[in-house]
Amino acid sequence: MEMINLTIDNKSLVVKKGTTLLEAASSIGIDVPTLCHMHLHDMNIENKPGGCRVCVVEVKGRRNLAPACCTEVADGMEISTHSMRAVNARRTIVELILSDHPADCLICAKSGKCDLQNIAHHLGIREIHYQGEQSHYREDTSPAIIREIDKCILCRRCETMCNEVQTVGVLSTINRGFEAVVSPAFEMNLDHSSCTYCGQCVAVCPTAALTEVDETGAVIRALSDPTKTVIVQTAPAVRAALGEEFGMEAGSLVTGKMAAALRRLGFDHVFDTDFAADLTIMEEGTELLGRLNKYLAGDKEVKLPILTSCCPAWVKFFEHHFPGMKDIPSTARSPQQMFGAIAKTYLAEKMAVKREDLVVVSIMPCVAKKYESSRDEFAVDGNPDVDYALTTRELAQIINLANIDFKSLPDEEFDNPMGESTGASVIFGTTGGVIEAAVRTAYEVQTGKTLERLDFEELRGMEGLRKATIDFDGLPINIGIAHGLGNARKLLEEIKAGNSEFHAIEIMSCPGGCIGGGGQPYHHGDVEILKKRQKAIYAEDKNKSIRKSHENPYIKKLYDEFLGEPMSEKAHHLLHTEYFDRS
Amino acid sequence: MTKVKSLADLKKLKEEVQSKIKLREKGDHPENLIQIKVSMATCGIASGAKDTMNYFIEELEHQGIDALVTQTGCMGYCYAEPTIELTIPGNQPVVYGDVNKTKAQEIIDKHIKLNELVDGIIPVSYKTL
Amino acid sequence: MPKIKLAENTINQIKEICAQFDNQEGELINVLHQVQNKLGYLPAEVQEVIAKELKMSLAKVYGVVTFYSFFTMLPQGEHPISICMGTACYVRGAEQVLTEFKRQLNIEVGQTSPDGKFSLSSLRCVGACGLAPVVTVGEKVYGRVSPQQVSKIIAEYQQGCPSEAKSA
Amino acid sequence: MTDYKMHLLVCGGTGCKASQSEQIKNNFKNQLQEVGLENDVQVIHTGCFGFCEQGPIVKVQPDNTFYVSVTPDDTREIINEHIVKGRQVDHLLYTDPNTKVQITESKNMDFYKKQVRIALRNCGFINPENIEEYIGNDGYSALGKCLEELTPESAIKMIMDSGLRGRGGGGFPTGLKWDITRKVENEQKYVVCNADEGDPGAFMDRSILEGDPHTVIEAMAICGYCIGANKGLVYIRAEYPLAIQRLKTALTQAREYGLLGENILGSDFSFEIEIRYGAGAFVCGEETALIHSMEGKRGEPTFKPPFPSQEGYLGKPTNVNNVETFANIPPIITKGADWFSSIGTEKSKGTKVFALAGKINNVGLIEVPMGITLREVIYDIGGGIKNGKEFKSVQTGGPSGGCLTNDFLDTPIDYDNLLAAGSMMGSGGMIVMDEDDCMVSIAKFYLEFTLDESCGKCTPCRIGNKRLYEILEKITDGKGTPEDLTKLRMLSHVIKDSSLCGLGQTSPNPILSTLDNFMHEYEAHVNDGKCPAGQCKALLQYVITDEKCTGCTLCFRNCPVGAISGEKRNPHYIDQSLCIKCGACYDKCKFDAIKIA
Repeated sequence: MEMINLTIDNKSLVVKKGTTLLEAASSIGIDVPTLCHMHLHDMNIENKPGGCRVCVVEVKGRRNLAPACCTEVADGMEISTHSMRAVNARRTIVELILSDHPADCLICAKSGKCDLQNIAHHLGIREIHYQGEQSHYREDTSPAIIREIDKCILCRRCETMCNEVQTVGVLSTINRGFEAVVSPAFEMNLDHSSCTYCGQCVAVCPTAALTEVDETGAVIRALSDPTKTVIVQTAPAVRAALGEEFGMEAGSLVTGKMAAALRRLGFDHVFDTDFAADLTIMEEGTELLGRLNKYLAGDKEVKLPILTSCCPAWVKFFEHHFPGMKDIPSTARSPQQMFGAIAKTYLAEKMAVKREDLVVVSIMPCVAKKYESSRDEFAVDGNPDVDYALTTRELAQIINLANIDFKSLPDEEFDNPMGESTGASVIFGTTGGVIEAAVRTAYEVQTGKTLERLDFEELRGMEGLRKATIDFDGLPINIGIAHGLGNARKLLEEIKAGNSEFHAIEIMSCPGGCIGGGGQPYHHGDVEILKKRQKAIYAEDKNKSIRKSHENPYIKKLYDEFLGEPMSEKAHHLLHTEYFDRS
Repeated sequence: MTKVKSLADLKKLKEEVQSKIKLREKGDHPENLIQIKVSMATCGIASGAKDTMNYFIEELEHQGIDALVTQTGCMGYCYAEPTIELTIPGNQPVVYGDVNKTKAQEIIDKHIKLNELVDGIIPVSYKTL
Repeated sequence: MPKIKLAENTINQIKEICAQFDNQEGELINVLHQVQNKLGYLPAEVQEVIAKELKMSLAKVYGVVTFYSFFTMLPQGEHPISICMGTACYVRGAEQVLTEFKRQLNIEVGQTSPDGKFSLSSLRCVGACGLAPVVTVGEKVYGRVSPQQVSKIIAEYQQGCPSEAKSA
Repeated sequence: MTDYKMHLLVCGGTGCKASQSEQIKNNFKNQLQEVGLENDVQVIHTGCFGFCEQGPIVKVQPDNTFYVSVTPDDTREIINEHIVKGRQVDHLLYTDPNTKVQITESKNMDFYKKQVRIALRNCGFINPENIEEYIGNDGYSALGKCLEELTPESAIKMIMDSGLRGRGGGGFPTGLKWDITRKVENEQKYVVCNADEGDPGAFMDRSILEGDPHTVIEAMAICGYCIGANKGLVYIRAEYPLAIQRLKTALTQAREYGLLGENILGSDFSFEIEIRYGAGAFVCGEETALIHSMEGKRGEPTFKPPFPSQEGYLGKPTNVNNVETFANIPPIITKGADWFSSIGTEKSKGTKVFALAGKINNVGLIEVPMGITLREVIYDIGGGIKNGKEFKSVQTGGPSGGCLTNDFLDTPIDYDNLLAAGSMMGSGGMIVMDEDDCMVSIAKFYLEFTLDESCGKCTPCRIGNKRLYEILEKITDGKGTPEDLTKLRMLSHVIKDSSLCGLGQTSPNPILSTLDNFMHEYEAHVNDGKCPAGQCKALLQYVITDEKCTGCTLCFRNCPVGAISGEKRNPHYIDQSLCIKCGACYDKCKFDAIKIA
């Protein structure tokens, strides 16, 4: 490997050829501010248009300033990241961005978390010398995402996520010059487009041009309505990230504090989506084995591989792009919707609360869950199974609002019956987790034997596409895993072409799975945060006494008292769904 | 059209087609060429100036002599049409009268090739156009 | 997504053009040129067909259409009027000529008159700088145009239309 | 083959075509037939003669007579008088505006005297739609020489030694560019010809493609041979229908003659050329943007490196040159590097084509040796300023260039001198301005262009230029402050220093050069509320001269805002606070009593 000598801010260093000035500077502790650049290492996700020009530095002997994010090191380079010339340009550039940006920071959804605000603060900008016309566009509100593109700074991160990573292709830069902005075709609303609401655009937007629909107000209203019984469910990935919103280290597990906070917020019962995840395994696992055994018995009609269906963005994705294959994914509803359906029937009955008086709130790492809960098929007579789906960030917001000192809360337990869960359900929060949970149950059901080893390392990791073969006591089961819709697309194309080798495939829309969901605390491009969350999820699994879904006692009880068998008629009615051609 | 298959082919083709534009090249740089101006006003044409001109063009071409044959207006020697004005580079122009094909042949053979004057010169006090 | 409401044979024409370019995404600009040539403009529905045929994102098609000034999503007037705003024309008074056209037709650049007769655009250098300022109506070029001549030019096209001035 | 005795060359460039040169050509053909001379006289549509001011041009050969401003009505006279009777048609000859002498031959005209035509050598000389005329004038012999006598390395060395630099703007050494691309190893490489001329006032590339398309084809093939590419692409503006058509014809002919395609001239070199269309985006003159556009994408530039020579079209090594650069290649190969480098200055060799326009007598396309002075170009070739006005400035380099003053008139023109003077060569637009041009408005004009053409990708260009434009607008509206002048300069420097591509990096040049050279005009706007050139409407004042005013009330009756008052038969008065500067009074006054102050 060729090595390069250079100096940055008078410090000498030696780095590998091909290193960018940004990386080189960072390696000696010099953080050049960036705005458009985003690099999720190890995930093959990079946005490097070199467009914002915030990271310009002075290279001795060059006519122009050089963008640190794009410029590669060269031997003998002398770099100054804070010469008068570089700082002046950087400040002017940020002033220019601010001159075309609404100055409503105090009441902005991104206040305090905005990359632009941070940079302006970092550079000490106190005056905008160049004022002029600001661009104005129509605001667009969809079931999950709000586009306020007056705040778009054309960093193109969302465009990269929507196109290169997710291959959804709803967003593109349109127009040119001062009018250029990122938008769907014909500036149509997102809900007219094929947007999956995966929320990855929201996750990476440096400003408030893209944010989730805020439902905190509605939840607070419900909580203060004495006629309502308000219950809450929390998705697995939330507990591994919520702490970050309160300044805790990434990867801090805050399951107990979260339960405590929810109780203090006034929820009547604090339940866990993990319970519904165990239920999902029962249904989806049974469906998998059913299809598999039919296939092994020589049934040519049966469709394999079976695909997971927990992820609402993924569901909408294949409804738009692969409508011909809508009979391949499992018909099992997502855990959120299973929870809602059981809560508003079994639980409501148990608690003797009328359906319309029961409010189900879910806390999700996801913005697509907002859309999912609004789908017509998940409502009875207009009353939705899940009333409100808040993101992790929104939960933190109302915890703050309620003057709760999150960090000093004691650990508390979930309520029963829908708060009990297994290690298998916890790992739903990361890529590979759903299929690992399914394997733990399916193996034992299929073979009748007890698994000796519960940690399927071969299914874990961060690579976008993974595969493994699990030995079901002599029967090799081929498993595929994709996270990120672009990777999912590849597997779907294979299936479409008829050369898929898999029996079962897990798909999650967000890079990393739900831990990297669009509703999670902003990672600001730091992939280490995602890795720490993933580690926390597996730690939680390890700590659980029960680690297989079918061993969850409350799940057994649910089937005994209410559902009968997995895939029973009642289960089918409440826990399964159908898909629609949206092309 | 047959394809040009080598540089030699191309050179051959060039020779063949050069005449298409030679006229223009000559026109652009007449200083170094033998110039023959044929008086082609009405009286000239009536006396066969056109044939004379054609004869010069064809014969010079045939003999491979690079010359510029142009027409000009009446030179004022209507009694002696067809008249031509011949300029050999470096020499004063000479005007001949009554130039028919035979005369033309003689002018080419003697004056142009050997630089010997031929009978039939019209003495003029020449002034540049 | 809005359903496509183009005439069947228009759709087929577009598909044919796409097929000529092997439905290659990289040929998008060529396809757009040909389709606009045929239809005169590129309305949303047309872009939808193209996106489908080339198997690419509709937003990307729209992104390309809105990037290049040659492409238009609005139908052109029967007589498209373009005023050259190249530098040579500008310094010889093209702006005043443009203003006069705007005033007389009562439309802005990029618009078409309500009767569909005229549309107005400005363009950069047709290369007839010797004739500056230059105005083109359809394929006819008018050189050394003064604001005073504007009404005469418009009048030429208002009663019937001179045969040579018919736009392509 | 018919041996024609005479050739009638009719200019078929866009300018002359706009003035009915097609009709002139057809008239000649028909009328020659009527007099039975169709086999003696050949009518040829050529490319641009360059002297657009005097178009349409008709040249008679071998008589070398140059007729100007010919109309379709003149054709019969030319045939009857010149062709049949051998008499020049005097009133169609060019008259020197200074000496008032009629001139027959183009080489005796000031416009042509100082020109050296290399890139334009065939424009106005051959029929661009006939490959044999090109071959007859030495065409494809450079390609032949390369294939049979030169290795790619030695051919590149010739280009390097010639000192040829890119004619599209930046002036990068062409031979070096080829050599870099040659050295990148790849099975597939591309040669791209940038014919997306976007500079609003330059049209040399179009003229070359219209007048001599084969030279571009030949040069691209030579480039392909040198760098190891077998595929060429011409990226051409869709707004150039005539150039496209001529190029297509030329490509077909070159294929028919085996000068494109497999095993050219019996060698193992094969080369094909395809046409790609631009769609109206100036930024696509930048090579990375151009490549994205050819790939069917938005024409946004990307950061270099990687350079196109490393990763270009479809990710393959790609050599991009513009039309004029290519047009210089064949003569260099045939006549040698020494011949070429003997023309021009130390660091800028050869010639440059300029589109001379604006307030000048002889508008047109000229090719001059590097090192000629602006004075020679403007006063000798250009014939001086129109209508006897005062020269104020000359703008070179289009929207990337700057405005130069009197002080620079004797500076020899080359890449480095223009750069040092605060302008640049650019693609070769040269616009002359006189005393009536407001330099602030000129700067604003260019900024408006840049604003329109910015792709929007990078902040400084997208927002910075918008702010610059707004400040200029403020100044021309009479609302500028001295502080604005400082802001203009500071922001301009940041935009130059930090923009992503050449468009942004040069966009403030018109402002900076006018600030440097015409500060007094800015100051007059800002400090005195005056536009010295009288162009900025908001700063005009219509004033009635009492002595001349007869009190006819015509102005009073025509003022749309009631700003004029006065008694009948007594001098009237304009209330400046009400006046909207529409000029209605000025137009109506029959006594020349209203003055613009």
